[in-house]
Amino acid sequence: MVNKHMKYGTCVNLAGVELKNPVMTASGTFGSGAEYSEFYDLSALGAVVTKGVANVPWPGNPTPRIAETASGMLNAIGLQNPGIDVFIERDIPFLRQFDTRIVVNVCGRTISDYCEVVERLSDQPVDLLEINVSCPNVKEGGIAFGQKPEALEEVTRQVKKHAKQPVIMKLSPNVTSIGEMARAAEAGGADVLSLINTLTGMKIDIHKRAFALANRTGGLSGPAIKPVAVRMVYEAAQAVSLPIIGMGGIQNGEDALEFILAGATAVSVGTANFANPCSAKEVAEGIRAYMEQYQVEKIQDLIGAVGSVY
Amino acid sequence: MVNKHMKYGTCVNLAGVELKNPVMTASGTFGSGAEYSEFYDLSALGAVVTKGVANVPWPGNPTPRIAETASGMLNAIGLQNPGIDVFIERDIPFLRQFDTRIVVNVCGRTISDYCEVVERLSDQPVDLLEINVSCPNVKEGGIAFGQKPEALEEVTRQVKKHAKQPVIMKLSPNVTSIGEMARAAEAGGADVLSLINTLTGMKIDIHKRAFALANRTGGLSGPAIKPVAVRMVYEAAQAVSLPIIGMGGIQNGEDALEFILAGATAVSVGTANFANPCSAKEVAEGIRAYMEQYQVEKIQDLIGAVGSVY
Amino acid sequence: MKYKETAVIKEQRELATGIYSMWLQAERIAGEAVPGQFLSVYSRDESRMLPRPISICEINREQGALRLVYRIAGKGTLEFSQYGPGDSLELVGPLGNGFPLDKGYGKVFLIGGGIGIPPMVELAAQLPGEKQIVAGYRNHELFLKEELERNGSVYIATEDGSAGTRGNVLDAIRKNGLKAEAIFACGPTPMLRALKAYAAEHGMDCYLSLEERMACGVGACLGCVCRSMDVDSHTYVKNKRICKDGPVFAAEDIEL
Amino acid sequence: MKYKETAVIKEQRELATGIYSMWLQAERIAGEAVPGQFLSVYSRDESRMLPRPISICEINREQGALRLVYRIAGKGTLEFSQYGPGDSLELVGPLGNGFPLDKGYGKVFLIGGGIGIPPMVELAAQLPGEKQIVAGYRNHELFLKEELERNGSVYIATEDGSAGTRGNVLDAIRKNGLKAEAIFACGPTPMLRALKAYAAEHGMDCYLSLEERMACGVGACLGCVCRSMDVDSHTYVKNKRICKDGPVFAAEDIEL
Ligand SMILES: Cc1cc2nc3c(=O)[nH]c(=O)nc-3n(C[C@H](O)[C@H](O)[C@H](O)COP(=O)(O)OP(=O)(O)OC[C@H]3O[C@@H](n4cnc5c(N)ncnc54)[C@H](O)[C@@H]3O)c2cc1C
Ligand SMILES: Cc1cc2nc3c(=O)[nH]c(=O)nc-3n(C[C@H](O)[C@H](O)[C@H](O)COP(=O)(O)OP(=O)(O)OC[C@H]3O[C@@H](n4cnc5c(N)ncnc54)[C@H](O)[C@@H]3O)c2cc1C
Ligand SMILES: Cc1cc2nc3c(=O)[nH]c(=O)nc-3n(C[C@H](O)[C@H](O)[C@H](O)COP(=O)(O)O)c2cc1C
Ligand SMILES: Cc1cc2nc3c(=O)[nH]c(=O)nc-3n(C[C@H](O)[C@H](O)[C@H](O)COP(=O)(O)O)c2cc1C
Ligand code: FES
Ligand code: FES
Repeated sequence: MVNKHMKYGTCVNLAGVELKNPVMTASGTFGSGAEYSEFYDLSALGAVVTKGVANVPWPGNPTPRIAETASGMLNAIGLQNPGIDVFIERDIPFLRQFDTRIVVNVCGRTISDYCEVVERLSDQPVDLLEINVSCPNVKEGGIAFGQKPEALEEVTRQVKKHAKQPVIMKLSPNVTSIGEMARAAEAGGADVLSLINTLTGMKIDIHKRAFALANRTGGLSGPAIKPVAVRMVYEAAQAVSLPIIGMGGIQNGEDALEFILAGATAVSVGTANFANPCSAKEVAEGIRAYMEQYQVEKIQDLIGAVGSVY
Repeated sequence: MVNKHMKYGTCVNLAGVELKNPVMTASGTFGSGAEYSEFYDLSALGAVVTKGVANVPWPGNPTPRIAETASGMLNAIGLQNPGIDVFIERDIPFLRQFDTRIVVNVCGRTISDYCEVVERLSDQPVDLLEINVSCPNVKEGGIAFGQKPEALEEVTRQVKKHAKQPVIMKLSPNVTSIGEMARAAEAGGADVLSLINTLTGMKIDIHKRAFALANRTGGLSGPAIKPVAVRMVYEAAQAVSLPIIGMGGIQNGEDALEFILAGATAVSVGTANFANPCSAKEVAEGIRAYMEQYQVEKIQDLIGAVGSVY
Repeated sequence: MKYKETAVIKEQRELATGIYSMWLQAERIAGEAVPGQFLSVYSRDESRMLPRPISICEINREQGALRLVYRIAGKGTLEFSQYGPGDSLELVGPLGNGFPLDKGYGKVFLIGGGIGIPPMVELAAQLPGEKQIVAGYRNHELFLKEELERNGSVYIATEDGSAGTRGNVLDAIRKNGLKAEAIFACGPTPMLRALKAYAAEHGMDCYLSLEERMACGVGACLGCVCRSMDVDSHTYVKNKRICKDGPVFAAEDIEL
Repeated sequence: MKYKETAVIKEQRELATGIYSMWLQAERIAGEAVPGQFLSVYSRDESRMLPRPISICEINREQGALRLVYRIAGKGTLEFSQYGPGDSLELVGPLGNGFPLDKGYGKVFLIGGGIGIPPMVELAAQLPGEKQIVAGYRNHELFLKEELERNGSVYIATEDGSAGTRGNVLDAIRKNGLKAEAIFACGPTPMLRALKAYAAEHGMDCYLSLEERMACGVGACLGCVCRSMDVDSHTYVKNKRICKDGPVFAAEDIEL
């Protein structure tokens, strides 16, 4: 039986926005929720994070866009998206049907692209904005802003000027020092950080002697990258005092708890959705089961609670 | 039947040193060969690369030093090694019994540590020196030199001054731009590059709420990191004209061929030795089988031969 | 509806070299599947996360069973081939749109090339009209030929000439002087491309089942798109999702 | 010699809740193994690369067979438990040094705690002298008790008091007033630590089998070291490799 404490113990707060539980979906792996709502009620989730949306439609990269790798995958979708107009008209109303928070992931080629989307969303019933400055699959914009501290600070500052909702800056793991990047985003005024986006990778088809992806490189995600992601979440949490959304290879409640113990306030489930369409819901259930097993009254007691026993 | 061409087709040349085939062992995963020589004749390999050796013995890190992760592992050995004296007395004579090249991996805390070891090796029957400026598991030295282009260039230049054998600089993947690092090593006078060393990672034991490794962080290796490694080898090969030794997750001939097609002249087998003590030998056999299947007369025809078919 | 279902293998056997047939007990999926749809089949090996898309070959709705016929193409399908009766597999399906069954054609071609043959079995069973089934094989191992003969007249082409017409499916059509109002096809891209041209030339309707690397299989990741003539329903950029808007498309609607 | 060998499972059964016994056909390894050595057992699931070190419980040299008894501790051992007769497993072994058999003690303690009990079975069979075997269990599920009784007098301790002495192995020794010249033990670190202290106090020789996370299992990676009193043969820094220099150490030679 779930007692009263347990019932309320999974709430977390991201820059003033309360989530019923810390489980979100990772941008780009969950569309705007429609496809997975055929498998379960999205109200089971703390938040749905949408696929990146730009000011205008983007067609994305040529195919093949997907390749499997050991305990992971590469993708080079290239941020195909319908643009903010269709998004506002179709995807936001769809998501409002559910009792879950709405986080819109924003992509752009220039700072003004980001600001334009953010402004268009200002009067929309959206809870949080996630700024993707870390997509390795598009030439301009994307990762360029996510690999230089000064550029990251600047884009954060500009976006913050135009944003009505709290801003999550999504960091790239393809950097020498994640702590430095986290501090840059904090200096620019970010409300929340999310990490990690994908690691840039490549696969070669040795029989065709050709790149497995048309785009040559793609973003590596899935359990393969989890150790890198947990380390970066830990380092970011040591570097800044902002709440952090941790992701990278989360498949079950145990994986999520590693991130929470490392310092994440919330977590996102990405590639695991492809391996099991009910993953995100099961991650939330797994966290609850752990809390019951160890009699953890509130999840806050676990955030950053890793210690040394050696 | 192996024809004459096939017989000689696997030779590769690293800065004037000819290897009978492109397969080497990755430093730290193969000791100095003694343990694996119980499973097969080391003469089957192009070269044996030893565990990192310093000027004096290092005790390494406390245990646990090892943790398994999805399709990979974390290690935080911390460069335990007997120091150059024991090494010269014991390990080099052992390796000379085999018809294979000897590559000594050198570690240090300061530039003068590196130079001291390199000098001690100058009159030794060693074919190549590999300078590890990318170990994530020791506080000073190690990775510090491997994450800043200026520091890397400087350590390379100093080591080159003292080295009698050709110098391989081993690069860290924990950087924003591997191309920039490759160019820095080239500018410092490196003869060969090897990459990748491990990605810094972390695992948390959620039941103990403690770091799985006593050192907190460790180096991620194994098939999980292969896509990152292939991408970095490709980028380094585009950035410089030095020969490259590729590694990261190689388990079989097919994996090795991805690296060769991406631009590697030779490859190293690391973590796979733990999953199968005969791995390195089987990688060499797998490369030969591929060359026969596709009638490749010499392996040089495959180096960097990846193209686009889309 | 799409279901995530744990299916139990009822029968598994090798039909031809490297080609396996598997009957699965999967009530919910079998209850709704239509010809031309496919399933996401999951590896048990945890190093392989992505589903393998496999077309439905036969549906036995009464018994709640489905038949898959697949070729060993890599480690995932190799793994599947090692399971036997009583073993279970995770499935998601039925996925995609399937072939149109209600166009009222009098005489049609059902064309399968290689591992594109399996979906033609259930299609032949359910599609009304006179069916001329043209199957292109590599050699004399004519897997599923008997099943195809149950619901139409079967014409064979083999690459090595060891059975039927030597050559490809179009060679078999020409050699046998066959005619039809429409084409329903599945097979390798070069074959589909040739059929698209053939259909255009002869003023025929043409429905093709396409393939692309997939991740989600349900339309969420935008991994499996093909270029389309019309704007797509997701992004409005003429990028249809093969897993969701397909895998079957009218030939004139897509670039090949 | 160490061998890489594909072993075939001859028998697998659950001895107690979550504790499995497996007989493996592995001629070459069985031909050379001695009590206290262990094997590297490999997962077939490719996401798990590292071997699972498992002690040898029994050796049947004539039949070329080995017995392993293991507890389901995680995904690797769970996987092993799902295999049955005829399935195969990749092994490397025999590994490590084993217990010393030639010290000529008249009367010894063989002490196993929990999943440290299995190696005591073969040790009891091969070690000369009078053997008092003390086995510490969690509860009344006294797995391997009969096998132990074949070669010595067995004393039981259980944590919950459901059989033998309530408490740990030292409680059982004290309660039964047992005495011996030497200790041979395997079990959880707190137990080994207590035995080391007990042996020192009573002037007994003491041999302990240690555990640590392993990668190579053969002495190459330096992953599994323990702090030792003497310099080690590899690095000369007092870091002995449990997989190679152990797993059995004289208690006074190592820090615990
Ligand atoms: C809609 C659809 C229906 C299909 N129906 C059938 C069928 O009925 N019978 C059959 O034998 N095959 C079918 N295929 C092809 C089948 O999906 C692949 O052969 C299979 O995924 C290969 O997996 P593997 O692990 O054996 O090979 P690997 O090459 O090891 O697979 C690696 C990755 O590539 C993907 N992949 C490999 N080949 C293909 C391919 N041709 N198309 C799409 N993804 C691929 C895999 O799904 C996996 O993610 C179909 C493909 C699609 C898209
Ligand atoms: C020399 C030696 C002998 C052993 N003999 C036995 C035996 O006879 N019977 C038995 O049941 N167990 C024995 N163990 C413990 C056994 O190796 C672990 O329980 C097992 O590896 C757990 O694997 P897993 O995949 O089920 O667990 P997981 O926790 O999923 O394993 C993850 C990783 O941690 C390692 N690991 C986990 N627990 C241990 C542990 N206690 N010691 C070392 N590595 C560990 C695994 O090998 C693997 O690399 C022995 C350990 C050692 C070192
Ligand atoms: C197919 C795919 C598409 C993605 N698209 C986006 C995107 O549009 N915006 C973004 O910020 N991240 C995107 N990502 C990155 C994920 O949100 C996430 O950061 C990453 O995949 C790591 O988490 P995972 O291992 O759980 O998938 C995408 C990832 C995948 C696999
Ligand atoms: C246990 C272990 C110890 C290592 N020790 C060293 C070392 O001493 N020096 C070094 O340059 N690299 C060291 N490495 C890194 C490897 O040489 C290699 O760069 C890395 O593991 C990637 O290859 P892999 O995935 O094939 O293991 C070590 C790796 C492992 C797993
Ligand atoms: S596979 Fe994800 S959209 Fe088709
Ligand atoms: S496990 Fe590698 S040295 Fe012991």
